[in-house]
Amino acid sequence: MRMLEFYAYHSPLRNIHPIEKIVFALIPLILNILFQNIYTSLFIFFIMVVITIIFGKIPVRIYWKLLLIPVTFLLSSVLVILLSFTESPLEGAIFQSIIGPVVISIMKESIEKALTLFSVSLSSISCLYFLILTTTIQDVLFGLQCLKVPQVLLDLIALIYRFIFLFLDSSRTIFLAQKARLGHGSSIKTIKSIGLIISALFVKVFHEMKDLNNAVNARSLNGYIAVIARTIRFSRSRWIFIMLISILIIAFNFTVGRAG
Amino acid sequence: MSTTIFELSEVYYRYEDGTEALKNINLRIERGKKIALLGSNGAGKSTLLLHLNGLLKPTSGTICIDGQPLTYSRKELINLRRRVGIVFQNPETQLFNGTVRDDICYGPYNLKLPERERKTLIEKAIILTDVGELLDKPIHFLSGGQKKRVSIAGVLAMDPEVILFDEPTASLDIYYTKKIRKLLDELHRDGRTLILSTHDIDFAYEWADEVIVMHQSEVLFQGNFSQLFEEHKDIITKANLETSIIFEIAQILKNGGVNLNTIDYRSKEQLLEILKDYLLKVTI
Amino acid sequence: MSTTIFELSEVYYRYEDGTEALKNINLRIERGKKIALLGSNGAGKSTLLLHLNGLLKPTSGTICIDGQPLTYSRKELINLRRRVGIVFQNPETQLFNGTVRDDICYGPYNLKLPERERKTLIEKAIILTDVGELLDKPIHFLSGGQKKRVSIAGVLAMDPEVILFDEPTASLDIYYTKKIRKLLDELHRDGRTLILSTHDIDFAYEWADEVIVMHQSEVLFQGNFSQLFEEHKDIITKANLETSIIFEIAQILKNGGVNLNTIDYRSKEQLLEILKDYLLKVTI
Amino acid sequence: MNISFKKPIYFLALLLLVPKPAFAMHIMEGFLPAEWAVFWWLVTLPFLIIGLKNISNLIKVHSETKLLLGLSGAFAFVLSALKIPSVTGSCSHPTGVGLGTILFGPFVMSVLGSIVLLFQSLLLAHGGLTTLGANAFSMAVAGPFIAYGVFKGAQKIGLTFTFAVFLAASLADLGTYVITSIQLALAFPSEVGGIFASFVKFASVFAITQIPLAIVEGLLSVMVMNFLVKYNVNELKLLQVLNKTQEAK
Repeated sequence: MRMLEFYAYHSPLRNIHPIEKIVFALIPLILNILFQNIYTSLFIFFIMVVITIIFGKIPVRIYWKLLLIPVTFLLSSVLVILLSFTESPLEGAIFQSIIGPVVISIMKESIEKALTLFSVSLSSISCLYFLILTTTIQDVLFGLQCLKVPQVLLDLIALIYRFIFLFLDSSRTIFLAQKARLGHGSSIKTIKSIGLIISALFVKVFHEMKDLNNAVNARSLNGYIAVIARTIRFSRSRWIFIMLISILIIAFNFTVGRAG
Repeated sequence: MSTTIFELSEVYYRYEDGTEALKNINLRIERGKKIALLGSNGAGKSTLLLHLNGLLKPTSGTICIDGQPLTYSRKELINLRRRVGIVFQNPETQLFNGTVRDDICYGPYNLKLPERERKTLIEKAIILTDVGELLDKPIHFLSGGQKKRVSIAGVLAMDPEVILFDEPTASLDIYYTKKIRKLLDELHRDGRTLILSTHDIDFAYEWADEVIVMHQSEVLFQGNFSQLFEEHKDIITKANLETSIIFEIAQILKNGGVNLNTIDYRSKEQLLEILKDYLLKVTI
Repeated sequence: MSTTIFELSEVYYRYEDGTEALKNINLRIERGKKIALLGSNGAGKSTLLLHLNGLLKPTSGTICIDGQPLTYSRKELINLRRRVGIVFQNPETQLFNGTVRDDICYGPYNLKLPERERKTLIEKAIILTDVGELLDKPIHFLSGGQKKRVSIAGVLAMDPEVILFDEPTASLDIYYTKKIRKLLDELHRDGRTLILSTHDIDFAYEWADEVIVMHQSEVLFQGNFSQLFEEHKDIITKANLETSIIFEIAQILKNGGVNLNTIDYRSKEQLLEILKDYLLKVTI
Repeated sequence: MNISFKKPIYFLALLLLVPKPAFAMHIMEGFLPAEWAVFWWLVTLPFLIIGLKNISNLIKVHSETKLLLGLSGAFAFVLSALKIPSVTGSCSHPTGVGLGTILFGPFVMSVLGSIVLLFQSLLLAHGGLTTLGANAFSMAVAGPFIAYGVFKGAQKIGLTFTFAVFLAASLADLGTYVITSIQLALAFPSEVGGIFASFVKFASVFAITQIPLAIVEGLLSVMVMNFLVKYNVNELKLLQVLNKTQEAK
């Protein structure tokens, strides 16, 4: 988690306007799930990976590791779609196997569907990774502010973001303190100890609230309102680049993609 | 303008559950002073500080600022919180806005200062606290000492004439403690009034012009350190304090007949130097 | 049994993101010593302590306890954590059970000791830390100093022979700091090995038999204070430390020709007494 | 053993081993076809809008409520990042939905839950942006309302507080996973047997980890609630005030 953030904060693309990056991630992402085309997806994947790695300066090894994380979920879900379970053999199955009363089969249509799904998903993830690895949460927040998201929502997102780390740190130290006193030997002990961590964190919510309230009021009078003091400008050339890439993807889809 | 900035008379503060956090506080605080607030944990130091910028309102009694009793109207509070900044003990909760820059800008933006003034103030705060390199970092990337400096920057950016510090050097290492001390000196040179609570008696003795001792919600003493250490040993015992070793050395030297008139009583380095010279002289 | 309890050789520890928290640590720690661990925030002190009771495992290098290299098997870890207790800096995170009693009992219950032994240990811990009156109070009703003592009681209740303290007196007032110091002396008198990280050089100098200096993930020095202060001024500068004022006074007295052979170099009170007498003598 | 027998065992083994429960709760980026992604966004939005309105009203009364909710949201996120051991030997995390709903009420929880999901996708790459609508519906809308309904219902028919908490938390967890399976089944009906067959497939894959997990989450929530009731009455009172104003709205 901190690793993703670390790359975002040190990204050479960090000072590009977040709206531009959000749009640059979202357009291919949306085209991707709209077209549902293996070739188009692979094309988008290629563009995103290249841009993230080369312009975003993400080490290939790290990117590869990140890709492997969702692949496990993806594989299991794709397998579920691939396999059909019936009581009697199916016609037109290209693979069939019987375990006890159940017939497991793979249909030709399923293979295509599964392959498409796999590539569309993986390619969508590359779009998400572009955004995550080049844009900090604080900049996403700045983007949301530009998009006129309600202030309450912005405030909540900002507060939650700020205090996630405080709570993560305390849960980590409590966990260590419990381990030091042998609180995580068996499953039951662990569950009990985790219950204690959760309770302690909840108590912390109220403890911190008192201090936070004072701190906020010492510097304002209307309660907390997120201040995002970032100044980034839009760039026309980048918008043209985004448009070109989008057109390229669409063109690819209706030529190479369809032909394939 | 008078030199008295705060005047508290018969201030009481009771929590909702009935415990008294301040009892009959009478204080007069002069402009431009460096004041140390001493006392055990739970003696009421933080509660007192929270009263000085209107975050808490006395249950009874009055607080005057520049001779005017506080009425706690909105306008007055905006003004008060701009004039009196507070640096809390725990920077974790004091820093509540995303990045260092966002946090420093929080006060000036919320107080709706005109843009040019805002910019100048923010820049000045950044330079004074030397946090220029941290500006784009999120708060949770910072070390404890860095957090402390950023939290001071956030207060300075509002250009307060009084700054209250709640244990500014607690759990800081020697390096950052020295940095904070230097910063305190600079802030005072700019003409600010500083009030600081601490458990570090040696530091308080070296730094402060005046000392306030609190114990069990009451103020036991207001005055200067030599009065406290020489004439009020009972208060030191009662409030669970100690005498500063620096003062003790100075006393011993003085009683031993060393002439200390020309030097700074409060400088550890100077005293040790004098002691060294003196001993060499007498033994030769 | 050998007198060496821990031996670390070429211990490295790297966080997942690649930053090195410990670099080539080589240490030998003797049984029954009082050891002060000095260094700036972020120097690696806490990480080192977490290695000594197996909460962190070195990325490379070995840690031997009683001459046996740790293999981090489950059984070994249980045994190790019973023998080596750790008191964390922030009692907030160390105390996670409902009441004081529940919290003190957490370790012994997890250890599955026979009931009689458990009871004896818990009672002993309660008496030593003097928390008998607090037993039925919920944790969040306690003051900071009380919390600290309870967190020590929770560790003591497992009867460890080594106790690691991460800045035990940080943000405590003078009253509780004195109480903790007294408790440390009692724990040592029972034959325990104590390792303590702190920023308070005067306290470390008065208290410790041995000092370990860390800086930027490395150990710069292990030895006694007079070696450190006399012969390794470069290390003190490099690690952003200071010389203890108590040591400085002793040095000045010695260089001034005062005979210090018969007294305790490390006692502030005694040194000031001697200084006083000496000055009176030479001036008369 | 002949070949036709070996392969299915291989596949079953894969099914057993592959699902990483940490992801089982959330549908990943790009997994839903466009029409379903939009559909779930549309279904979820009204709840979020009502939730936000509720929150705005609460804040008007007490401005510090915003801080409380911000801290609570961070609490909820960390809750969902805690690893707990599950029977299959792998680690999983609680959803915190049941506990959160009992503490903060269903509408507030739907907003907090959605923000938590946003952070999970941006900080951990769990779930995704196009699938955020669907994930928010299962975890931040359906879950809290199941928890709320079960909790109130159980108390009405006279079950003990402990049991009500247990049922609410474990059913909310279970419900979240059932809804996720339905969402996947709707988007990917089986070649044979259609939506229902597909649902059975998805549900049974995730059941292996989710059923024990739901029980663990129920137990955890009971522990925590009992702890809080015992030691933190004042804080809970403060929250109850929060809940009441919300119901009155």
